[in-house]
Formats: sequence, structure tokens, C-alpha cells
Amino acid sequence: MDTQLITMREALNQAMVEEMERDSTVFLMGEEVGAYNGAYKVSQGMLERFGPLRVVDTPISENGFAGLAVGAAMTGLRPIVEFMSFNFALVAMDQIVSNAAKTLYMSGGQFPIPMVMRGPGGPAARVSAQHSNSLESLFAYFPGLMVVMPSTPADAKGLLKTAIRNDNPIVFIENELLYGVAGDVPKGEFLLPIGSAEVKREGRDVTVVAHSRMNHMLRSAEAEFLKAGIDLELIDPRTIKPLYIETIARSVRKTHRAVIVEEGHRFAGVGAEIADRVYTACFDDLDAPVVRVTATENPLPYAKNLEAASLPDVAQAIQACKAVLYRA
Amino acid sequence: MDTQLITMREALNQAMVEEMERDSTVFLMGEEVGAYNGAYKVSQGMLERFGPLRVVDTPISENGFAGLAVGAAMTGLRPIVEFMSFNFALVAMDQIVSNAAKTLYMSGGQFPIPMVMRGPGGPAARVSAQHSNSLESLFAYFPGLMVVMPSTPADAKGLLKTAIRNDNPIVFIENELLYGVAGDVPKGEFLLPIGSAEVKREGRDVTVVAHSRMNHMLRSAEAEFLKAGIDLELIDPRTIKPLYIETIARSVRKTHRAVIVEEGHRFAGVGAEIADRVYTACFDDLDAPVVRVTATENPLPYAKNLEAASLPDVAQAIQACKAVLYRA
Amino acid sequence: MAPAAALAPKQKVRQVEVHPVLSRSTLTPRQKRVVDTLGQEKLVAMYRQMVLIRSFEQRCEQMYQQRKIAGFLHLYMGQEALGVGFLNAARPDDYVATSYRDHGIALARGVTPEACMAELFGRVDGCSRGKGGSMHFFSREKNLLGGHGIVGGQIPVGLGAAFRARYLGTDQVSLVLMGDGAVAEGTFHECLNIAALWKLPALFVIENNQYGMGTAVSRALSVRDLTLKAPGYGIEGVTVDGMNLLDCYAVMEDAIARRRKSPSPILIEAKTYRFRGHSISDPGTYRRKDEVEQYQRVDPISQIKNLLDQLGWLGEADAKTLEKEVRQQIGKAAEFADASPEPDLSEVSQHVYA
Amino acid sequence: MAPAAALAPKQKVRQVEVHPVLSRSTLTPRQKRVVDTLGQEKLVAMYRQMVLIRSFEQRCEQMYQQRKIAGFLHLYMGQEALGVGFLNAARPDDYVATSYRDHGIALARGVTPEACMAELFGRVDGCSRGKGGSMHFFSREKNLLGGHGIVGGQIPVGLGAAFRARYLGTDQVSLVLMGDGAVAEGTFHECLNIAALWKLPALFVIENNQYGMGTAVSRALSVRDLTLKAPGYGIEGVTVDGMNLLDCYAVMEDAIARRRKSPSPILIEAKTYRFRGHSISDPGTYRRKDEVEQYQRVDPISQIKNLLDQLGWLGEADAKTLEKEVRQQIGKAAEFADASPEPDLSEVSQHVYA
Ligand SMILES: Cc1ncc(C[n+]2csc(CCOP(=O)(O)OP(=O)(O)O)c2C)c(N)n1
Ligand SMILES: Cc1ncc(C[n+]2csc(CCOP(=O)(O)OP(=O)(O)O)c2C)c(N)n1
Ligand SMILES: [Mg+2]
Ligand SMILES: [Mg+2]
Repeated sequence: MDTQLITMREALNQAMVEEMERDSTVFLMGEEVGAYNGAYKVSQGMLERFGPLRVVDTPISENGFAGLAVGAAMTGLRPIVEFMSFNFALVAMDQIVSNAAKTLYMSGGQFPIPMVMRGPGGPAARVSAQHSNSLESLFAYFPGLMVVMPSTPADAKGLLKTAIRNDNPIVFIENELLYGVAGDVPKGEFLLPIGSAEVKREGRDVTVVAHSRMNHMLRSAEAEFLKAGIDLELIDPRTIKPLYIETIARSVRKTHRAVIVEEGHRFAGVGAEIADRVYTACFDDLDAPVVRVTATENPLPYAKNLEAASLPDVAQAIQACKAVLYRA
Repeated sequence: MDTQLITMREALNQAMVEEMERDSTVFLMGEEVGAYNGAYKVSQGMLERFGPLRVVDTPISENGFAGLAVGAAMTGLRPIVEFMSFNFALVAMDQIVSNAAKTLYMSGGQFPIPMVMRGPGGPAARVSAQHSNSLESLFAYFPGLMVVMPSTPADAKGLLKTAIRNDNPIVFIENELLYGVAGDVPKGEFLLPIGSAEVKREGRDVTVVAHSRMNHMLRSAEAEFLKAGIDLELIDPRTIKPLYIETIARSVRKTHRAVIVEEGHRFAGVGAEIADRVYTACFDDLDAPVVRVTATENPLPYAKNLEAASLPDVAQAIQACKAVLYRA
Repeated sequence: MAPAAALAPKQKVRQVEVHPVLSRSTLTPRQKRVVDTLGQEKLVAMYRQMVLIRSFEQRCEQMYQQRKIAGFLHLYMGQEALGVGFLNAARPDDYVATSYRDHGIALARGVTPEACMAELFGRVDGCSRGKGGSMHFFSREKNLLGGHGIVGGQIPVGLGAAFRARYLGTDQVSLVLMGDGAVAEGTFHECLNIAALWKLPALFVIENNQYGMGTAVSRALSVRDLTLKAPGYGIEGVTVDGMNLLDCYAVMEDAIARRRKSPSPILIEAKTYRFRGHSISDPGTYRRKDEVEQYQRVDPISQIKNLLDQLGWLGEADAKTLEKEVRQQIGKAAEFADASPEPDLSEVSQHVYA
Repeated sequence: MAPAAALAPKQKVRQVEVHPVLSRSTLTPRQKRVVDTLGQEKLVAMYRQMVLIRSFEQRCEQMYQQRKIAGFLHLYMGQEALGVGFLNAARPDDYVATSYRDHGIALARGVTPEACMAELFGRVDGCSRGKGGSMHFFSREKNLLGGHGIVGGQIPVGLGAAFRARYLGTDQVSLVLMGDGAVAEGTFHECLNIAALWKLPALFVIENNQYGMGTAVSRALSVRDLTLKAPGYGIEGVTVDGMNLLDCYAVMEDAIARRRKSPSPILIEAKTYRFRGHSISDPGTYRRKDEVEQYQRVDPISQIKNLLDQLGWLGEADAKTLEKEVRQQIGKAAEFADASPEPDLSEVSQHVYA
């Protein structure tokens, strides 16, 4: 397939542009998405291309415009809502949960909500407690929502295009620190199914499951793992919900060991669900309890040393692998 | 200890009344808590007793008054915020997460938030999708919050009194269907530590962990379990966060089997966290994978038969026990 | 401690709004115009709708006692003129979103009593296949966007339909109904600002029935005249007698007509009253008997009944017949609902995802 | 498809607000009164505060380039008159809550430049022990309730402090500052209603610097005069020239004085302008150079500087000395911050729970 080397930012932009070219009912709405070209420039050039009716700058009223998008979706449009960051989706939580997630069901199937909510999630760099939430487990908890979190430009394009064509409300969580990361991305039409995990690196020793920036971080740390004598098999669920556990289970049946790395908090995080499913699917195959590497149990502090101490890193992942390998 | 036979509703009322008598900075605020004596009559008689300044009827502005309470707590008061139901806390999610949970940390320890947010959570009877959320896992996810969920009148009184004296923001989730349930409750001063699970029934065969209404349901089904030949050990975590895992682990080391029953959804629910901790603490003691009994993965439907099919019941719990006992 | 001084004004016996009773001899020019434009057939049809709603709600009360209906049940008695007057001024292809107090709105919108009653019984022929219940009536065919249980939650949804009209360049409008209590929610503010800023054809209707549950408006909102909020958004605000069918129709008819030509929002406050408690489980003891009676004296239905009689458009006898017909219709609806099966158990997992 | 017609008005070269420049000869009676009541010492002190804020922010820009400061950094240049004027009219025991654009507010409130700079450096001697950063300045000692990163999130918190005053029967007031963009959030509406309903001593201040990030107010709010919202809550609304120290002080002084006697909220819109981009990473290209220049001509600091000169209260030479002193003070603050240690690693898990 004909590919191009572009950043995650460009891949996301391409996905939106292609889908808006393809379907005139698709529009983008959010704070600063238009004239400003996006707080993180993901919507670069889109206002110019599609005009102010399809690339809509909103006031700072998240609950209002998220719900507006639900109503637009109920009446035949296909909104893409950009949250400048998902931290601000907390203000819109009610419309996302009470309406976006439940309307199809409450209406007995009459009103699908073809709607994508996207934007950066997770900690960025030194932006402190209120701007560093990882909220994927919250959204994934609610039946009716799907949660997608790509870690490569190609996955980002393929999954976002699919998400925009999907008839369900989809929470599409990007990562600010990955926007600038480049990778080979197929040109033009390229769709990835929602609910397909991918083995990003094959290995024999231990199955490591990580999504979004954590997967990128571990992918880039291959050498360190080898140096530590660990031949890891790295899996990216890519979509948190639906979670395709089979890819993970197959790997664990091979390695007999599993480590889950996530940037969010531990309590009832995505990793807790993955661990539960791994144990259930591979109870007799596991040679060691699953080890979870997560953020520490505190709001993210600003101080450089405290922030670093709060977030999972490669060293901790390697430690965890050693632990399940009983080498620690 | 001198006890009285009262309902959960009365126990909660007593806890609030006693603490408000004890400390004039404690006040109750919420929709219909005053003149109406509470939508579920939990605050019966309190307006008359304490006056409109300490029992405050609010407009329907959850994010506004939840945040108001945070500000009041920062400046020396000890608010009790009643959410008419926790479904409406979704509208206040931002103030709960961004401010109540994080302010102490963000301020470097300068501003504790002694605040209790209470009200009924979980499905009631036929109130459909938007009024039946179990949100404990969402709140428990965030460091800074504590989550308490009593299943008996005595626990309700002892834990609510402690919560009101505690200097942290505490999410205290009651259950509408338990308000009328009566039990023996110590008179007067009675405090239960936050973070102490309790074995509600001792047994040899299998450890069953359940909170809130699910614990009550199973407690009342002892006969059915015995009839099924199951001698269950029933544990109520009582506080979801902090979660006192030792009580559960000790039991699992004895029974070698664990079943977790919760009324909420499965994905990253509280049970996922409990399971993860049980596996980690008791990996070599478990004779079978932990089985989770949860609500089905759909918004709660109104139709009687569909609602029943969506929620966990005794039969499913017994099935789960048989499964971990390899009797199924 | 400071003295326990009340924060909000105490709930005293409320000044009852003045609702002049309709009578042929005292019709205002506007009311005359409405009578003429509607004509006998349409006006009687609208009267029939009001009677239908009233009888439907009465039947709901019985059915609830008989446990055929469960959960929350919020009745519409007293507010019929509002639902019928406003919705009849709209076109079938316009959109409507409302709160959980949605029976009257759905019926006025043309959803059949059969589908409504079946929904309340939790049966598969219900307007939401029995999955929504009383608070969540939906109808794609009638452009009814629900039926929302979260106070203020329907406002952004209704706004979305107005956005769609603007986006596609149609002349449709969106009726966004809410209770007085919803005015205190942030969504009210966010949506009025967006609608005004983008000139969206959203008609925001406050069904001011004087109470949000047990709380009188004066204890929930800092202004008595809710249209005072309109200038804060630079939009038009109108107050209307919600007990008066003709006025409700006139106001909405005019408001919509102007917006078909050039879209923009409007805030309409309709002063009305609910004759029952907040929900079936609420005795409504916070309202004095004489207050309720004063409003019953301006019952929206008897007002029109009298007028029709005075106009010679519907005499005593015909009125009786009409009521009888409606009662029968409701009876049939209840039978239909009873006969309708529960949804198949497989539906538990259907409609979670499209 | 409909033509891609703009929804909101296009962002054209904005009508610059008229900000008459202060001059001794043209002082209004109100300004005269302020000058007299403040007197030389206090007025010079307030001028010094403004200069301190300006120099502090300039140093921040350098420190950010040198990577001593990281994360988001929102500067206060241009808005000094507002912070200094308003806060000096309040008592130390009053409460203040603001947004992430909080450096100027903290300094005007008396938080030391040392504590502020140390916070920005992420050091343990910072006003939030280095845990909050630029957006989250807190001070229990100064009754500064933050420093909030969620737009509109500080409004309920500030309201809570006003509630406390009412609850305890004290005569304290609460200053609740927000940007123009925050006016579109639901919290604004919910809190103004509650404050008005309960007569809470909350002074809601809109720092209208004409933009929310890259969005001109005209593209975010449907009315140009934001005090138009006050009548919708039945409260007082006042507009003030936010580039003018004397007017800001006068308005707040009067507003507070009246509320100490009988509590009630007020909505104050201060028209101001930020001289820099939204945050350090924003070039601010959405604003035309001449627009920025027009506001620089009414720089709040030079206005007072000139006035003090005309009054003979601070001549050229003294002014130079003052500026030099301030620069030294800031230098010391930076050295202090540099010398302050990072928080001990054990602090990661401290202050999560009390
Ligand atoms: C966000 C939210 N808060 C609280 C409730 C509980 N509740 C249901 S109806 C109601 C009163 C609403 O009154 P109003 O808006 O006047 O509508 P009415 O019932 O009078 O038609 C309340 C508080 C809710 N459903 N949603
Ligand atoms: C709820 C929420 N939405 C969006 C943002 C991102 N954001 C940060 S500042 C800002 C603009 C705010 O403008 P304004 O209120 O005028 O304050 P100013 O920056 O001009 O002082 C936005 C959109 C946020 N922090 N919180
Ligand atoms: Mg009402
Ligand atoms: Mg601004």
C-alpha cells in the first residue's frame, strides 16, 4: 500500500478531511478548531477548506455543545466534537453519559448517535493536576460508548476514519505528546476495524499490554528491554472498548506472563479490566500474577521531580517484567 | 451497647442530626432537603430542627452547589451535600473531580476539603436508563476522593458520622431500596472507621464480596445458598476507597475461591479492582479464577422483564459460586 | 452562629397569576384572530386533544395504582393548553424535545395513546419499545427527541436540532420545552447563548408551573419574570398565559412564522400550573388547597369548552359525546397496551450499539 | 448543502473600547476622590504593585525560555490596573478566587514574588509547595482560593466563600474573578442565580480582555455589554475601565462598602486587554498589530506613572529608582526560587488525603 511519512497530528487531520470530503453531514465543532486551527493544530486548514458552517468555533460551553452534537446526530448529522482536552469533558459528562450513551437504547433503537468526541487525553508536560486526567476507564464503563486510543499515526488515521463512519458515540482519545510523532501512514482510503488489538512487537518472554503513549514509550525502549534480557511481546489494544481480549490471551498462553502498563490511575483503571479478563481467559496458563504499572495514586503534581515520580516509565515496566519472570 | 431497631433512612438522619448538634460548622445542602424533608425523607425534620441556614434547599444547579460546598469547605465549614440521586452528580462531575478531589494536593496541603457528598446511587425500581447509574468506580478512580457504601443501618450511621468528621471529600453512596430496611443500630455516639471491610457471614466454601444492596440481597438469601449446598463467606467492603483488601484476602486464603457481586456494569467496575487485588494477594491460594457477577452491558431498560434480566440476582450469585467450586 | 435567617424568601401563599377566563364576549383581537384562522374543525380537534391528554393522565393514575405502570410518573394535568397550543402551531417536520413530563407533549405531537400507554406498561409496542418508560417517550416518525430525565438535559439536544436546520438550510424550527426548575441549570444558559450567537431557530419554552418538585419558583430563581433573562442574551422574550390555548397558539404561531423567514431563538415563558403533585408519589402538600383551587377555576380545558359552547361550535351534548369517545379511545389504548407483549428477552442486549 | 455562511459574526478588526487616558487636569470627581482618599503613599504603593506584576511577568517570560518554568504560562500584562485596583479595595480577610491567569492576582493580594516564582520553578517554597504551578497559586494566609485551570471552575468555589460569610454572619466578601470566556460556562449562570437568590456577598468580576484564547468576545457571547446579564438575575451590574486603576478601585471600594452592610452579589465587567498571547505558546496572530498598539497607548501603568508625575508625587527620578528597586526585588525572587529545593520525593504521596 502506498504510504507517507506523517505525524499523528497530520494523520488525524487527514482522516477528518477525507471523511468530510466524502460525507457532507460530517462536521467538526469545538473550541478554537476553526480560525485558530485547533489548540494543537489538529484541524489545521480545515476552516479554510470547509467553511465556518462545517468547522465550528464554539464558546466555552462543553456540556452545551456536546449535547448539541447529540441532537444533531439524532437528526441526521455526523458531528465530530473536539474537546480541547478531555479534562474539559468532565464538564460535559452528563451529556456524554446520560444522552450520547443511552439515547439509542432508551428510544428503543430509534435514534442512533453517530458522533465522535475527540481530543487529547492523559498527562502532557507539566500541566498539573486539573489538566492531566486519564479518563478512558470512565467512558469505557458505560455501555453505549466506544473508546478508541491509537498510539501510531497509521492507527490514528485508520481508526478515526472508521469511527466517523460508525453509527455510535465514540470517545476517541488522542495524546498531546504523540501529536508530533511521525510514522508511515497509508495514503487515501484506509480503514481499521474498531475492536482489533495489535501485536506491536513479537517476543517470547512476557506479554506487555499498553495503550496510547505508554505503548509508544515501550515500543521505543526495545533496546533497554533487550539489555535487561527481556524479549517482550508488546500489544496495543488500540480500542479500549470494545476490548479485543483474544489477541492478548493468545499471547499470554504463549508467554505465560502478563504486565499491563497504563498512564492512568490504578483503582478500577482500564488495566484492572484487562487483568480480570486475562486471569479469566488464561488462569491455568499464567505462571505469575499479572503485574500492573500505573500512575501513582495522587493528582499529578507540577514539580518536575514529583511529576516524573508519578508517571510510569520504562524502568518500572522492566521491573514489572522481571517480577513476573521471577528475576527480580 | 444500647441499640435501637431503626431503618437505614433513620440511621442516616440520626448520624447527620448528631453531627450537626455536635459541630455548628456542619450543614446540609441539596435539592428538597429542607421544606420537603428530602426527596426520600432522609432529612426528615432537620429543617425544623436546624433552620434554613443549616438545612439549605438549593435550585437545581448541581455543579454550582457542589462547587459552592468546596469553597465553603476551603473556608472552614463542613458541608454535607445531598444529591437527590447520584445520577445528577454527573452534572457536577467537574467540581467533584477537578476541585473537591484535587484542591488539597494542588494547594500543597493548604486547603483540606472536609465535605460529604451523599445520596442514593444504583438502580431503584423501574426508573430506567438515566436514573439507574452505579458510579462508585468512577469516583473511586480519583485519588483525593473516598467512597463509602454501607449496606446496613448500623454501618450507615457509624460510617456517615465518621465521614462527616473526616477532613476529606467523601462520596457516600446510599441505596434507595435499602432506605426502608431496618436493623439494630447503636444509640448515640457510634463511629466506624473508614476503610474496614466486614465479614457479614462466615462460611467455608467460597468468599463472596458484595457491597451496598447486593450485600443485603445475598445476606437475605442465606437459605437459598445452603439449599444449593453452598456455605458462603460473605464480605462487605463497606468502603470502596480506601479498600481494605486484607479482610477479603484472609477469607480467600481460607476458601480458595472468590466471587464478586456488584450492581454496576462490568467494564472497569469496582469488581475489576477487587479481583485484581485478590489475584495479586492470593495468586497461589486460588483454586479457580475469580468470577464476577455484574449488571449486563446495557443501559437499564424500563420493561420489567428486561430490567430483571439486566441486574444481578441470587440465582446468578449461586451459579457463580458453583462455578468456582467446579460444581456447575 | 448567626441567627438561622432564611437564605431564600420563605414559601408563603403565592400570589396566584391572573389568568382571565376565556369568554366569547371578552376575546382579545389576537384571540379572535386565532379563533377565525383555526375555525370550528381545528379548534374542536385541539379541544379533543386536551381532553385526550387529561383522560390519558387520569387513566395513568389508575393504571399506576393497579401496578401496570411503575417507576416515576409525572402527569401533565393542568398544562394541556400549553402542549396543545404550542405544538399545533408547529409543523410535523419541526423538532420537539422536552423533559420527563412528556405524556402530554407526545400526545399533542400525534404519538398514539396506544403507543404511549404501551410504553408505560413496558411493552414492545410502546413508543420506545418499552425500554424508556414514562420519562423517555421518543418518536422518530414525529420528530420527538424525547423525553429526558435529567433536568435541563434536553435543552442542548433540542438546540442540536435547531443547529441541524441551520446547517442544512431548511426552514424547520426546534421546540425546546423545559420546566421552571431547569432554568437554574447551566445548560439553559449555555444553550441560549449559543442559539443567540449563531441565530439558531430554537424556541425555548419554559413551562412555568410555579414549582420544581416542592420548591416554588421564588425559592429557586432570583427573578420572578423569567423573560428578564432574554435581554441578557440579546434575544426576544415573551410571556404567555399557559392556561389559555388561544394565547399559546397565537404566540407560538407568530414566533415560528418569523423564524421560518430568518432564524433566531426566542424565550417563551408560559405561566401554567400542574393540578397534581410533582410525580404520582408526591402528595403536593406544599401547596395550599385554595391555591390549587384558584388555578382549577381557570382549567384550560373548561375554558375552551365554554368558549366552544358560546361559539355554538360544540354544544353540551356534542361535548359529552366527544368526552365519551375519548374515554373509549383511552380504554382501547389500555387494552392495546395490555395485549402488547413484553419485549423479547433478547432485547436486553439490543440497541446498546447501532 | 447550505452556503457555508458564518454562524457567528466574523472576527473583524474590533472596535477598540474607548479608554480615556488619565491626566491630572481631566480627573473625574470620582477619580479625584480616589486620589485624595488614597493619598501619595498608598497610590505610589499601588503603582509599585503594578510595576512589580509587570516586571514579574517579564521575568517569567525569560525564565520560561530558560526552561526554569514549564507547562502552561498565562501572563497578566495589560491587566494590572484591574488586579491591583480591585484587590486593594478589599480587606485581607476577604476572599479571592480566580482563574489560571493568577500571577497578578496573587501578587496584588500580597503573596510574595519569592513564593510565586518558587511555585513557577516547581520548588518547595512555592505558594503551593511547587505542586500547583502557574495555574494553581493558593494562599491560605492571604485567603486566596486559587488559581483554577478549568474555565468557570473557580466561580462556585468563590461563591462558597461568600456563602460562608453569610453562614457565619461576618461582613467579609468574596471576589470571584473570571475571564470573558468563562461567561459562556454554565457555572456562571448557576452561581449568579444562587448568589442573587440567597443574597450572598459575592463580587463577580469579568476580566474582559476581549479574547478567550483566539476567540473575540463577539464570537463567544451573544451580547456585547456583559452587564446586560445582571438584570436577568435581579442584581446590580457595573462596567468599568479596566485599564484605569482609579476607576477600578473606586468601583470595587463602593461595591464592597455597600455589601458589608447588607450582602448581595454584583456583576462587574472590567474592560481590559492582555498585551501578550493567551499563553506563552500563543503568538496571538489573531489580533492585528494596530489593535494591540491602541491598547498599549492606554497602558494602565504609564497612565498612573504620568499622573503621579503630574501630581508631583513621583518624579522621573523617583520612578526610575522605584523601577530599579522592583527589578532587584524580582531578581532576588528568582534567586530565591533557584535556591529553593524541589519538594522531597515523599511529597508525591503527601496531601492526597488530609
Ligand atoms: C440534573 C437533575 N437534578 C435533579 C433531578 C431531580 N428532579 C427531577 S424533576 C425535578 C424538578 C424539576 O422541576 P421543573 O423543571 O419545574 O419541571 P416540572 O417537574 O415542574 O415540570 C427534580 C429536582 C433531575 N432529574 N435532574
Ligand atoms: C472547561 C474548560 N474548557 C476549556 C479550557 C481551555 N481554555 C483554557 S483558557 C481558555 C480561554 C479562556 O478565556 P477567558 O475566560 O476570556 O480568560 P483569559 O484567558 O482571557 O484570561 C480556554 C478555552 C479550560 N481550561 N477549561
Ligand atoms: Mg415546574
Ligand atoms: Mg479573555
